Amino acid sequence: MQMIHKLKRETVLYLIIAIFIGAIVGVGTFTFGYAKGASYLRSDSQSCANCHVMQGHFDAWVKSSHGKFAACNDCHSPHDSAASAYYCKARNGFFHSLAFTTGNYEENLRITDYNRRITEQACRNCHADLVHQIDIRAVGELNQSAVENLESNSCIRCHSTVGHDT
Amino acid sequence: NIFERQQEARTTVLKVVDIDDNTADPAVWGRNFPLQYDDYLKTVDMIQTTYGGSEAIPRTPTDEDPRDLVSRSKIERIPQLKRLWAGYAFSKDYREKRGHAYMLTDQIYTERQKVGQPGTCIHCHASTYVPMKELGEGDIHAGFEKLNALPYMEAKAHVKHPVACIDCHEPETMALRITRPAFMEGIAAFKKSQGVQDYDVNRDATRQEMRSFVCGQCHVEYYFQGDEKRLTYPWTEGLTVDAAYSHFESSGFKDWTHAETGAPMLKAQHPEFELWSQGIHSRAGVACADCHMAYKRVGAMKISDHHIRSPLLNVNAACGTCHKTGDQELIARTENIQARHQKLVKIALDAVIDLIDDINAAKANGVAEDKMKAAQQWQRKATFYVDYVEAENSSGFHAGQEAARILAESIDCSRKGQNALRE
Amino acid sequence: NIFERQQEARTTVLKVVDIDDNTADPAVWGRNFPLQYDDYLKTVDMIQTTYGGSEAIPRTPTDEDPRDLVSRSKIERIPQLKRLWAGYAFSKDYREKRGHAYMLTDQIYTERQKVGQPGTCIHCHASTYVPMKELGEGDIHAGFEKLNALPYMEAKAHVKHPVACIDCHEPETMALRITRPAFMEGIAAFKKSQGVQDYDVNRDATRQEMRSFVCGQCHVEYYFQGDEKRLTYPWTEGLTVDAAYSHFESSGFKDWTHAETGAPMLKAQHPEFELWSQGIHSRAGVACADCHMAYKRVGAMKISDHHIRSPLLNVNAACGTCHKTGDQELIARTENIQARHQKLVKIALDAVIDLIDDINAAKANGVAEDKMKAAQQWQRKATFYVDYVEAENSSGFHAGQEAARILAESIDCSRKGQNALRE
Ligand code: HEC
Ligand code: HEC
Ligand code: HEC
Ligand code: HEC
Ligand code: HEC
Ligand code: HEC
Ligand code: HEC
Ligand code: HEC
Ligand code: HEC
Ligand code: HEC
Ligand code: HEC
Ligand code: HEC
Ligand code: HEC
Ligand code: HEC
Ligand SMILES: [Ca+2]
Ligand SMILES: [Ca+2]
Repeated sequence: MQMIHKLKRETVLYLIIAIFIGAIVGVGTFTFGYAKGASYLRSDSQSCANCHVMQGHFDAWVKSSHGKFAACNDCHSPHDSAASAYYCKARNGFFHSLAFTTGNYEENLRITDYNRRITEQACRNCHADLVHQIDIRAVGELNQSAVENLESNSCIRCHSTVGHDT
Repeated sequence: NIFERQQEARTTVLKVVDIDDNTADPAVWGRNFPLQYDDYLKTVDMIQTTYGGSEAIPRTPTDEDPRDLVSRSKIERIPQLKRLWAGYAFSKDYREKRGHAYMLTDQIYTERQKVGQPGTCIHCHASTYVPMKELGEGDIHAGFEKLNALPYMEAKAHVKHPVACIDCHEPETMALRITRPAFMEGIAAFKKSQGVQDYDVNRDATRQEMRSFVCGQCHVEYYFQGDEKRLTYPWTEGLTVDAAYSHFESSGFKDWTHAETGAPMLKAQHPEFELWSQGIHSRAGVACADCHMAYKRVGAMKISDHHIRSPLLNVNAACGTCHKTGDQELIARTENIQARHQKLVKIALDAVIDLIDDINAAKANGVAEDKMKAAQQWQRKATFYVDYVEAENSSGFHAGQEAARILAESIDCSRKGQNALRE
Repeated sequence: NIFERQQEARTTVLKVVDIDDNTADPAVWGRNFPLQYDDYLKTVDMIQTTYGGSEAIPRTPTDEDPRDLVSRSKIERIPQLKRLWAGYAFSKDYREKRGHAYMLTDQIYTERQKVGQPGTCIHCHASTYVPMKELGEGDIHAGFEKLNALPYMEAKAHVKHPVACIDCHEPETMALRITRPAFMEGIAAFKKSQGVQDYDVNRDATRQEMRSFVCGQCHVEYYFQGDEKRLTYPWTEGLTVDAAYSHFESSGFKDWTHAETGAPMLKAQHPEFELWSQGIHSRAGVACADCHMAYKRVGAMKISDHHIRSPLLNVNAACGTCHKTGDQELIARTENIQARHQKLVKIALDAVIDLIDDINAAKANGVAEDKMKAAQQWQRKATFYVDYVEAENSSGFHAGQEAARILAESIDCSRKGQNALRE
């Protein structure tokens, strides 16, 4: 984590290259991302498990309540615009590949704040109708931006295991 | 865009009636929010858990007290309490708390009223937002002062409902808000002790904090300060029992004088908010509403369960999303903490009683003034500490280790008090 | 390279050497299991955590004691302990524990050896499985008796290594097994108290239980029973402190006589296994090995980290599997529990010291025999209770509420003892 932050500051150049490479990989998964069907889910998510580091999450996801409904990227990539989806894929693709290659990551992975925010929004992307009543705010938060408001009611706080109980 | 969607979805709440900042009656709000209202009404239910909840005890209504159901008497069940509070109204009548529906009636008919209580009491036992606004001509703080100054029986004529929607919600957006002046002041004093100046709870609190703060308006230790009996939460030095005790020491405040020993006493009342704040759940960001108002699904909607009650009557929803062990095991874990706690409470209560006995004996046999003073001071502290966790309603669950620590210190004080008489 | 990594994961254990039930040397096992062996060797590391771990203190080696590094002295850091244990070897030398690599040396060179210790001591400070087998001609129980009967300095000639692979593993299958007679007997006695007859730990324990039992062979309160100084775990009535105390009371056992007060005393030693058994993690099925030997990734392989140490030096792996909060927050939560605990330990220790002072004064001034007896009995109990959690090495973490409860009872006993002298 700390290493990633350092990198973020120091190697903007790498990031730009990565966005380019990542985008190519990303377009593929994202374009198919709106197709339906369990077979798609499986193969799409399988591509994450190309890294054995992700195998545990993949196995847990298959068994999870969402294994039949949502692929990795339904929860782990933004839904608001194609641009941010590409950026996300490039960013994650770069950092995950880097970490994987160097082997420099912690035993138990932790979702980063950047990705947590994406996942938080992903829940609402599918469940907005169900949760609209509970998505109210405290008085003091009424004037803050929409994104901050959403985060103040964190779904993951209670439902951290819906995608995979690892 | 997610925000748009949210707005869109929000409009599906059918506005049947207009609600504004003067609509006190929850039934009116209930027409727009029937699901929440239905649950809200269920707080009349009385169900006992092993250590909490409440049991309905039938009684024959009298002219003086028309209630046909009351909760169990705690002073009968825990006889040490009568002597703990000798000379104070609590030794006459102190019962298990029960659902919000009863808050007004139970306050009106408790025998503690016989000593003549101030209007201040009403702050936590009724929907006071509109009454305060009216009395204060738009200013709830001014209204609060006026309500406090009335004798209870006059003050009560100004209120109608138990805590209602308007006491926790801003009617326009349904956002949570704080309506209680004593909490606004208390939490600002606490934040100041933490280095935060000019804290305005309705401006500065996060939504997740609000999900506990709305309860912290009432479920806290309090006292009546000064001659005007101003309702105050003793948080100037922090939220721990030590901070509260130290707050009282610095002003030399006392609630009453002990009838047997003559010690200047303090009464601790229901510090759920404070004890919770010292526990692991609070540290992990788990709010009162998370457990006591767990989400429930009703049809196509997910709502907060407004049937506020013991989470042990609703374990699956209240604990289950975070703890994947079965319901029975969760109850067992909780009761394990509570059983250990209650055993220790008994030891601490017995220790205070031993001290009271010894002071009485020393009085009878004669003892030096300074020894007596010292013993009384220990009695004051020991009682406040054990009362703090006894009056707290989770039987230690909200912060198990901290509660045991407080009891350990109470025991130390009681026994030191006994020694002080003999040194 | 992904392909290579995957291959590595599939590779089965390469059998380089044959290991049998007489192979004591861990270096030989290490040729088949180099990863585990490498980590095993790391228990020489000395790193301090806020409340645990150990700090390397340089010393000048002497002929008598060749160690050039020792851990901190606990009796210097916590001066109350010297008086707690007056007249007992522990008051001469008692240090922070450190890694397994040191267990044999630290036992040989502790000044507690000066009083002449029995061979029994070795049960927990060396690889004794093969030596016991040899001495007992194939029967470890017979060998255990023989080892016990020797004076320590003779017994130690029979052992070579600190706890080694063969003490925890069956060489054929690498399955965990129990090799310590005292634990076999102790756990059977405990199970009997729970209504389970003829419990044979190596036959009846589940794998998850074994992941704690192998540690429970040594990390337990013990005593030397009878004239033959038989190593015994006081579990006939249960695993709580109360059960242990009651066990000692029923036989009137004492470890030593207090040098200042003359009280018949009990020494509590490292009851990690017992305190853990009363905590929430044990209840949730979390074993010692889950935290102290967390799985680690080596290439594509997951192995148990045989660098047994404080989990706070390895939080991500040790706690992160179950707790998704960040590492810093997990350390903070733990230290929060430990800080509260240590504050209470101090109060309890001070209370015992007050009692010792009072008994001394009463002795000097003269006091009735029965009062003195009563006070000494309270001293015995108060000391055992506070020692129980002080000697326990997690600073309360293994069971926070229970540890605070034990301290509360210790305080109660100390203060009652003071009162007993004066009544
Ligand atoms: C190249 C191998 C590889 C692939 C392919 C891969 N991951 Fe990862 N992933 C990693 C590694 C290594 C880490 C640990 C990074 C760290 O902690 O520094 C990681 C961490 C993560 C994290 C937690 C850290 C964060 O950035 O929030 C998430 C979430 C994640 N991966 C999701 C995915 C998803 C979804 C996919 C498929 C679209 C995927 N990964 C594909 C190797 C990979
Ligand atoms: C791609 C769409 C999609 C996304 C993204 C998604 N869900 Fe779901 N979720 C579903 C569907 C479909 C179901 C099953 C049908 C139902 O109950 O509505 C479901 C079921 C659930 C359930 C009930 C089953 C259970 O596991 O208890 C929960 C809770 C839930 N989702 C929470 C979440 C949260 C929290 C997130 C974000 C971390 C999320 N969902 C993201 C589609 C999604
Ligand atoms: C239904 C939503 C959902 C789906 C589908 C999903 N995840 Fe996640 N994922 C989450 C949430 C929520 C978290 C954050 C958990 C936390 O912090 O407690 C997370 C966290 C992670 C992490 C960070 C480590 C951790 O366990 O917290 C990784 C890695 C990850 N996901 C990979 C994957 C992979 C790979 C897939 C597909 C096989 C996948 N996820 C599918 C919701 C999902
Ligand atoms: C993690 C869950 C949790 C949180 C958070 C929590 N409580 Fe509780 N609370 C409990 C449990 C469990 C009990 C014990 C109920 C019983 O014994 O039946 C309890 C008991 C109570 C009781 C007595 C209820 C009864 O029926 O006996 C009150 C009042 C209470 N809590 C108020 C609060 C307040 C106010 C807050 C926040 C400041 C809070 N609680 C936070 C779980 C929680
Ligand atoms: C206006 C003051 C007030 C507020 C605000 C308030 N309470 Fe209460 N609460 C009370 C009183 C008074 C009682 C006792 C009523 C009685 O015994 O007649 C009570 C009783 C309870 C009980 C016991 C119910 C039972 O069945 O035994 C619980 C649980 C509880 N409150 C939780 C909460 C929670 C959680 C919140 C916030 C969401 C909250 N309260 C907000 C004043 C309040
Ligand atoms: C700071 C808020 C607050 C104030 C002020 C307050 N109460 Fe309460 N009261 C509560 C809460 C919360 C409960 C429920 C928890 C409990 O019973 O411990 C309660 C419970 C009660 C009960 C039911 C249980 C019992 O004690 O028998 C009575 C009666 C009562 N209060 C009377 C009074 C009277 C009389 C006063 C004024 C002297 C008063 N209250 C002032 C918050 C308050
Ligand atoms: C404080 C805890 C908490 C938070 C925060 C939370 N939930 Fe839930 N959620 C629950 C509980 C409890 C249930 C089960 C309700 C029931 O059983 O009736 C639930 C149920 C659900 C369900 C399944 C409903 C069903 O039965 O099919 C979905 C979907 C869901 N939540 C999504 C979300 C989303 C999206 C968010 C964020 C906006 C969220 N939750 C935030 C506690 C929470
Ligand atoms: C003691 C405080 C309290 C009272 C009284 C109260 N509420 Fe709530 N209410 C809450 C809390 C806490 C939430 C959760 C808000 C959040 O998460 O920000 C809530 C949420 C809501 C919501 C949002 C949707 C949901 O269910 O989460 C509605 C609508 C609502 N309440 C209606 C009502 C109505 C109608 C009444 C009166 C009949 C009422 N409330 C009385 C505390 C209260
Ligand atoms: C929103 C999440 C959440 C909810 C709801 C919740 N808990 Fe917890 N609980 C936690 C967390 C976080 C911890 C701290 C340990 C950890 O990090 O897992 C914890 C710890 C505990 C512990 C161990 C700590 C102790 O005090 O010994 C118990 C027991 C427990 N919870 C019981 C309950 C019960 C019973 C309920 C329902 C009344 C409940 N919890 C509701 C999140 C939650
Ligand atoms: C849930 C995790 C967990 C479990 C299970 C657990 N421990 Fe610990 N243990 C800890 C923590 C945390 C500490 C405190 C370490 C510190 O203060 O640095 C600790 C401290 C210790 C210490 C002192 C270590 C040191 O370096 O100071 C010993 C010895 C110990 N535990 C043995 C055991 C034994 C034996 C068991 C099983 C009977 C056990 N533990 C179970 C987490 C655990
Ligand atoms: C044969 C006896 C024996 C067994 C079996 C044993 N220990 Fe130990 N352990 C010791 C002794 C003795 C020490 C202290 C060594 C010293 O201070 O020289 C110790 C020290 C420790 C320490 C302190 C390390 C430090 O760096 O401060 C930890 C942690 C520990 N043991 C955990 C465990 C765990 C976990 C297990 C089981 C997997 C276990 N032990 C099995 C005897 C044993
Ligand atoms: C039942 C197992 C057991 C027996 C028997 C045992 N020990 Fe230990 N010993 C341990 C464990 C576990 C530790 C590490 C934990 C600690 O130091 O608290 C330890 C630590 C030590 C240490 C290092 C810390 C200190 O106390 O200074 C010394 C020295 C020591 N033992 C000496 C002895 C001697 C001498 C005997 C015999 C009189 C003995 N031990 C008998 C298990 C045992
Ligand atoms: C103090 C006890 C102890 C000692 C000494 C010990 N181990 Fe282990 N070992 C364990 C435990 C506990 C496990 C986990 C077993 C399980 O989960 O069933 C384990 C597991 C293993 C495994 C299985 C794979 C794995 O890593 O989980 C191997 C191989 C192993 N140990 C080799 C060794 C070797 C070689 C030595 C000596 C250098 C050794 N062990 C010393 C306690 C010990
Ligand atoms: C194998 C799972 C597991 C591991 C490993 C684990 N825990 Fe826990 N922990 C739990 C469970 C289960 C609870 C009980 C609450 C619950 O059900 O979530 C808990 C509760 C806690 C609590 C609250 C209880 C208390 O004592 O206040 C803390 C703090 C905690 N853990 C810290 C740690 C730390 C620090 C470590 C690592 C040294 C650790 N845990 C390792 C599963 C685990
Ligand atoms: Ca008070
Ligand atoms: Ca002992």
